[in-house]
Amino acid sequence: MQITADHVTSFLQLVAERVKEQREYLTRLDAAIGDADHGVNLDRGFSTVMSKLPTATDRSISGLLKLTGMTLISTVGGASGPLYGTAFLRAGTAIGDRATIGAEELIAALSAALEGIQTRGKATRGEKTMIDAIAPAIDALKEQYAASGDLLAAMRAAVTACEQGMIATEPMLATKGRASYLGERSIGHRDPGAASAFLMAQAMLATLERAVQG
Amino acid sequence: MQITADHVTSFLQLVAERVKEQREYLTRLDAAIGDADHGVNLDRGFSTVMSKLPTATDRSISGLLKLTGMTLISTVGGASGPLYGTAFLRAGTAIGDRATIGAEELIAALSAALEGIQTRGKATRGEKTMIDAIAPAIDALKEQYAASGDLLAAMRAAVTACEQGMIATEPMLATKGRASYLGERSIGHRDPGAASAFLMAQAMLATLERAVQG
Amino acid sequence: MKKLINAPENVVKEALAGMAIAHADLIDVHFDPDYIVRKGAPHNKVGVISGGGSGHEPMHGGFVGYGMLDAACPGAVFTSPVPDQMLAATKAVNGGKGVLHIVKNYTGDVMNFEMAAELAAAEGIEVASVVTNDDVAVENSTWTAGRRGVGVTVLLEKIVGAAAEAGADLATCKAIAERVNAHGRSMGMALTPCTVPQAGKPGFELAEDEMEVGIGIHGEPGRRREKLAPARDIAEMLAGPILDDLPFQSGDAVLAFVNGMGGTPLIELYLMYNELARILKDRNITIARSLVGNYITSLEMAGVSFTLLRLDDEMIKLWDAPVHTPALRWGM
Amino acid sequence: MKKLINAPENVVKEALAGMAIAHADLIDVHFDPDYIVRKGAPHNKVGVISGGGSGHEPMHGGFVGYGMLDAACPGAVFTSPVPDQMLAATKAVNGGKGVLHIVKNYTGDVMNFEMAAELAAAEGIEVASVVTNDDVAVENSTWTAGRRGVGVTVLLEKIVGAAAEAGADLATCKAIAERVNAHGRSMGMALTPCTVPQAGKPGFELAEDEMEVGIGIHGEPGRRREKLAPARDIAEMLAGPILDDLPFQSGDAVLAFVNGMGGTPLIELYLMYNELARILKDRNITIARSLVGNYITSLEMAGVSFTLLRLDDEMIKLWDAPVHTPALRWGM
Ligand SMILES: Nc1ncnc2c1ncn2[C@@H]1O[C@H](COP(=O)(O)OP(=O)(O)O)[C@@H](O)[C@H]1O
Ligand SMILES: Nc1ncnc2c1ncn2[C@@H]1O[C@H](COP(=O)(O)OP(=O)(O)O)[C@@H](O)[C@H]1O
Ligand SMILES: [Mg+2]
Ligand SMILES: [Mg+2]
Ligand SMILES: [Mg+2]
Ligand SMILES: [Mg+2]
Repeated sequence: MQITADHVTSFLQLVAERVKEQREYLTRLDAAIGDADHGVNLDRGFSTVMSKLPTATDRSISGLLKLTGMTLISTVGGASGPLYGTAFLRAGTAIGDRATIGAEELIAALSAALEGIQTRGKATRGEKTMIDAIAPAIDALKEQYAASGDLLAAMRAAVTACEQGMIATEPMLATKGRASYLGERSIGHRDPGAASAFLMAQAMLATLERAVQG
Repeated sequence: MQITADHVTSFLQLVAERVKEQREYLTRLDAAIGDADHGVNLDRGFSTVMSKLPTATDRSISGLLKLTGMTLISTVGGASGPLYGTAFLRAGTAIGDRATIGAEELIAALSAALEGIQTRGKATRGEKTMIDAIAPAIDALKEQYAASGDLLAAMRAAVTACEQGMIATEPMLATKGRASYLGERSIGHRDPGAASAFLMAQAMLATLERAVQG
Repeated sequence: MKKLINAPENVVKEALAGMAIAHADLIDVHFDPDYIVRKGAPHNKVGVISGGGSGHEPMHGGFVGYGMLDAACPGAVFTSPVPDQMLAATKAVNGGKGVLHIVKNYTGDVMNFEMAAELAAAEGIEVASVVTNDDVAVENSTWTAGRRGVGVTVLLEKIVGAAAEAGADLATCKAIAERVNAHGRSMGMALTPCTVPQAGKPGFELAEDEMEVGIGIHGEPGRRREKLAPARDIAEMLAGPILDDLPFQSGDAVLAFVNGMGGTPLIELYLMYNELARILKDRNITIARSLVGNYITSLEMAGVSFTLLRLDDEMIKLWDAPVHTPALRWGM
Repeated sequence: MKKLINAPENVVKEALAGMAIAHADLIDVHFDPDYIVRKGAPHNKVGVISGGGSGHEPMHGGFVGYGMLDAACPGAVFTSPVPDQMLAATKAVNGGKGVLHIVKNYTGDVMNFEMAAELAAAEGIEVASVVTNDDVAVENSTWTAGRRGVGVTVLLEKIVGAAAEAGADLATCKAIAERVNAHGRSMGMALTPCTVPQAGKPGFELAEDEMEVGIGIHGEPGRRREKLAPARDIAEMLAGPILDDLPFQSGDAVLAFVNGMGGTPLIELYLMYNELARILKDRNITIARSLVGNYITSLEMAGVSFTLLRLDDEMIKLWDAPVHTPALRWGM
């Protein structure tokens, strides 16, 4: 299957909806080990993305992703704004002027996104951040796709890995971001950024599933 | 019977004890329609009186009462400090240099005390203040003493009238003091100054009873 | 009760000790009787003193210094100070030109200041008094204790302090003080109660969706309890009675004072100021000067009061004059 | 949630609107992107800007004016501002001598300021940055996000602002800023949590007899939860780690800054200052300057932080230099 700009739009809409739904949940997670704004931050960002989509001039995949990245950077603030913003920008850049993309390009774009997050935030795995959900997901995606050649199946594996990665942040001691200030007290809480990353992974899978069915 | 300076000392000790015991009660009454300090104010005042008594140079009845009045004025503050302070000063002045006093002098001293409160605070009966407990008590004392010539019996009647006067402040609308700011909302609450006045009346009766027994 | 204190009965003295060290360049603190006095007192001018219960910080002690108060007498928390304090302060600041007592209209304050004034007069010191009573929440009638003195007190202390600093005599200072009091009105509300340290329990209880409207500054309940409302409605509730009472009129120039009750963050005070500015604009009243912050407080109470003072040119000049105190400072 | 607000999502903008009217003589407020800029910008000097989440008022907007900041960028409550704001503010204050960014060490703030600095540099503006990280509650290690920037930020903005006002060049301003940061240490505690308006619920829950020690300024829990203690013990808990860390030594002269978290009344802050002064005296450390009040806050949180800055002569001179902002003013 080929992923089109319409699929990307659907994905963004789904993320915006899910972020709005999960706003309190994400904020509550952030209250426990951060400053109680993660859900509110992302909701502000993706709501603005939604308001900008209808009048976007560059409606290519890369155009939409870059618009999303720029908008997140300009409206989210905090740590997650530059991180997710950079991720979308890098993904857009990786895709370039392709009108549609296949599995390989999708995997490359997601890898570029993760690299962007790592460059910007200077965190590695195991520091109790969104990276602990995103990195295993991309690993699983690559492996499963290499093994099966089935993108949908690979994405399902990725979402499972993402969820496991998110859950695995709970016993971790935070050493990056705001949660690191809590030291030992950060242990036992789920990282909010890992939770929002999982939510985006789920949205990506749902979009692919619909695309395959529809 | 004759009242001596030792009786006055016992009375002051009893008041100081009862005020300390009833500190929270008086303060709670004041919290409802005032500023939550009446019990604390009086306790500060009478504790200081207690600390000064042992070294008082003028140990006459009037000397002790004036020392109490001056100490209350200098340590209580608020509305009750000048009012009770003036009351004790006036009582002391009324008694003059008598070494002991009888019923008539006691009644005259208490009347002078009430007059002092009225001159200083410019309140009359029915305004929901300590006057509503003190004035009926002195009326009853005078009447019963005139009728029976029995000071102890008259003081019992005075305490009963004082209690009724205190209770009668509950339905009143305050028009003097801090409670007056509450307007209609002052209705339904007992006046803290009336309650402290009742406590002093009880202490006076208890002192007399002990004096008669002892 | 959650407070940064050692023992409830020592709060006032320990805070005074802290003030004395923090502002050693401006003030001296005298203990037993307690009063805060301007460095170098007495000065060759009318002495201006005030006082009242503690718990309203920075009022009054934070207003002692050049161009404002010469001394302040802090009572126990929410309890008027005793005459000994005002007498000692009056003597300390008397430079031979007399002393003005600024008294907020509360029975206790009025009586204690009266007694002090009598004692000072007996010692040959000329004393004049002004009683502030600007709280429109309370009915002003000969049958009541009258209106409470609240926010206007702060403005009056600054304006009269400047007049005294400039050499005005006692009668003039008193006249200016009375003019300020006559042209100022206030009203306040509370979102939360406060706890007198020695009482240990809040003065009242409020549900999550309730507020008290028409409060004073002693942690007492207000004139009425209402459902919590948006800032714009609260602003109307406070500004309406103030504007109608004087009444303030189209074309008036005012000093707009938005005061926090102690536990209200500045972000909310500026938001309330924005609402007040809108209301004044609608009525064509000009804000010529403003003051936003926690200046006359009730311990940790969350809430706000509005004060409007109708200004004339002399008041503006005196307001703008240099002042250097712990809590208000400009022009030097 | 009890707040004087209209809608949670409009709190920041409405408070900014109020500030703009209340301080129209000092500042202009620009919306979308939001920033507060000193009247008459750009000036012929190094521009000094800062920014951070809202909810810390008066920081940073209250420090815009003569002798301190040229602009401040307020983010959403407790959320770092976005690069658009810092870029616009940088352009607005650039008088050709470069712009200093004062950044508190939080991942979000650092990243957003970094992006803005890159963008400004791309437009040919010389930008230097200083990151404050004075919070001794947090371990400073290459394996962590490092220490948080807290109270020292206020002192640094005043001192560097004075240097820029006096004509210091960008490199000198940056060097002074780094020296101030290197010589300052802070630690804070909370008696109560605070509620982010859009979250609607407090950041943590505390029992009546508990406190959080080692908090930051974002309503987050601290390093540890402890039983409520008397003021003197709390003062030791905060001052001890500060004094040992630099370390401050016998004979040092310091600026002692006792800061309220927003909901703490001044009476408690002076009482805490008294405790701090006692501790410093015992260690033979001289308080050469002090600051007591709510300057870097966490909404309505009750609590206190101590900041000590080891002073040298130049810092004292710059601290004493005239400043005229909404929240700090002297010498003019
Ligand atoms: N250096 C970093 N690298 C990667 N992710 C990070 C880093 N710092 C923080 N995060 C992520 O950002 C999330 C917090 O985002 P958010 O609450 O929006 O910002 P802030 O922490 O500034 O309030 C954390 O849960 C974590 O997943
Ligand atoms: N004008 C007055 N005349 C007589 N009693 C008064 C007057 N004003 C107040 N009181 C009495 O004083 C009591 C309050 O005393 P207290 O709480 O110590 O002082 P404050 O009201 O200044 O806080 C009231 O309950 C009332 O009985
Ligand atoms: Mg957060
Ligand atoms: Mg009282
Ligand atoms: Mg009182
Ligand atoms: Mg944040």
